[in-house]
Amino acid sequence: MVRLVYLARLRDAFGTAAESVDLPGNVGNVTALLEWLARRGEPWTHELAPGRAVRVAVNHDIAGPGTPIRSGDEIALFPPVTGG
Amino acid sequence: MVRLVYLARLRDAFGTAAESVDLPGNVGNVTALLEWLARRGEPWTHELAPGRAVRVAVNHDIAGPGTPIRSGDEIALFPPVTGG
Amino acid sequence: MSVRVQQEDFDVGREIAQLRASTRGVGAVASFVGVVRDLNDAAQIRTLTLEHYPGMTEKALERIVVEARQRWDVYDILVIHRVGVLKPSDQIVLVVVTSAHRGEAFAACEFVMDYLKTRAPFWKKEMTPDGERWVEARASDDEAAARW
Amino acid sequence: MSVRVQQEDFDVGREIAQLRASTRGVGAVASFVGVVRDLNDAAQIRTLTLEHYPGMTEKALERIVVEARQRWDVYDILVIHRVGVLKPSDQIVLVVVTSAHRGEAFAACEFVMDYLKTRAPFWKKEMTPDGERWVEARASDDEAAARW
Repeated sequence: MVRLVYLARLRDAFGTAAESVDLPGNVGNVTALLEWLARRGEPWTHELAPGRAVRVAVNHDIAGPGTPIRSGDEIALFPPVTGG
Repeated sequence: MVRLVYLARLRDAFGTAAESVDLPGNVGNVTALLEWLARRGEPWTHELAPGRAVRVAVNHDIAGPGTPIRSGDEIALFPPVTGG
Repeated sequence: MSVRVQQEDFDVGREIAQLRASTRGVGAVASFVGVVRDLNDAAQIRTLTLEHYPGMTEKALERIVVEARQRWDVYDILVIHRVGVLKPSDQIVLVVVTSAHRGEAFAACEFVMDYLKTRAPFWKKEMTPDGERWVEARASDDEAAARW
Repeated sequence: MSVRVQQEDFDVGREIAQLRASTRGVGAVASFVGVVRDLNDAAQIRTLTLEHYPGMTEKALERIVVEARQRWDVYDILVIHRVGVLKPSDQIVLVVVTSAHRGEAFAACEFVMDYLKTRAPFWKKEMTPDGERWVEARASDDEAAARW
């Protein structure tokens, strides 16, 4: 079980701010998670398509494609930041 | 007749803030003025010796060695600035 | 060092005075205030809503401040960033840096702003006469951060 | 544009607010405050006396501001420099720059300070436990101004 958090444009697109999901055993890193989510169909497929600017944080740290994901993690998906 | 203004360390050294002087006819620019003043003896000779950092402004504009000096000018002598 | 994410406005003069009072030897105080503009990309802005990611945002700001303190010889750094609904001319962000000399204060202040713009999880949504829109990230901000 | 040379202290928050209020479209406010340090070149400072050259000083500051406005796309620039007898932790100088974007505001603010340090006729005399001494100009200030 992991906690998925969606922020800003992605929260609007997905219609939810957070969800808890059981990941299949082969979803062990950020790339695999994004591919798995994209297979849910729209709006996931569109928003997470290759070339869309999506940032991922695992447990409040910015993550890369290969960052591992483990049960209990909080994984946030969000667009490039625009504060300041 | 020109007005000479001395600021900061030079005012302290010369013991005066300003004076009006008649310049000889051959004192027509900044270099000539500094040489003429240096010939007054101490403390002028020491303070205006070559290599001492003395800045000159003519009528409130920073002047160079060749800047002309004319009757009626206000000529200020001061050390490098240290404000801010 | 202090990092605050808050809905309330801040008093620039008071924040600067407090940061200055926290250390002896301060000779230079550089500060920056970001303000909501009334126009962006030619559209009139009615409100600007700032969202953040509680927990991660504070941590990201603290990291930026720690990195600035490692790079420059500064006494103290304050970052305040507002969230919630703002309107044109409202203050968004404050960065204040105290140091002995001005070069370090300016550099650290600009570095914190450039990194904040690209690394701190905040997002802006604009309300314009044509409706709401999420602000897009700017390439110029990435370039500004990449200088350091 | 405003340049002031005065004995009185200034209120940073109020000055920033007033400069911001003078133009629409402000998105960025960079500011700098120079402060009297309690130590300089290892000597304890009791007082710092700031002297200027009335007439020329204001003109030099105005020129620096005009040059900054030519180089960067800014809305407004304020410079306040104090003269007279100051003590440690007193404010000496304030520079505030407003602009649409932060890069211009930071650059113009630092430029004004670097030029002020090398081109505006002010001189500092320190009172230390060993007596009075005129502060010597720093080569690092010439180098800072030469960058622009």
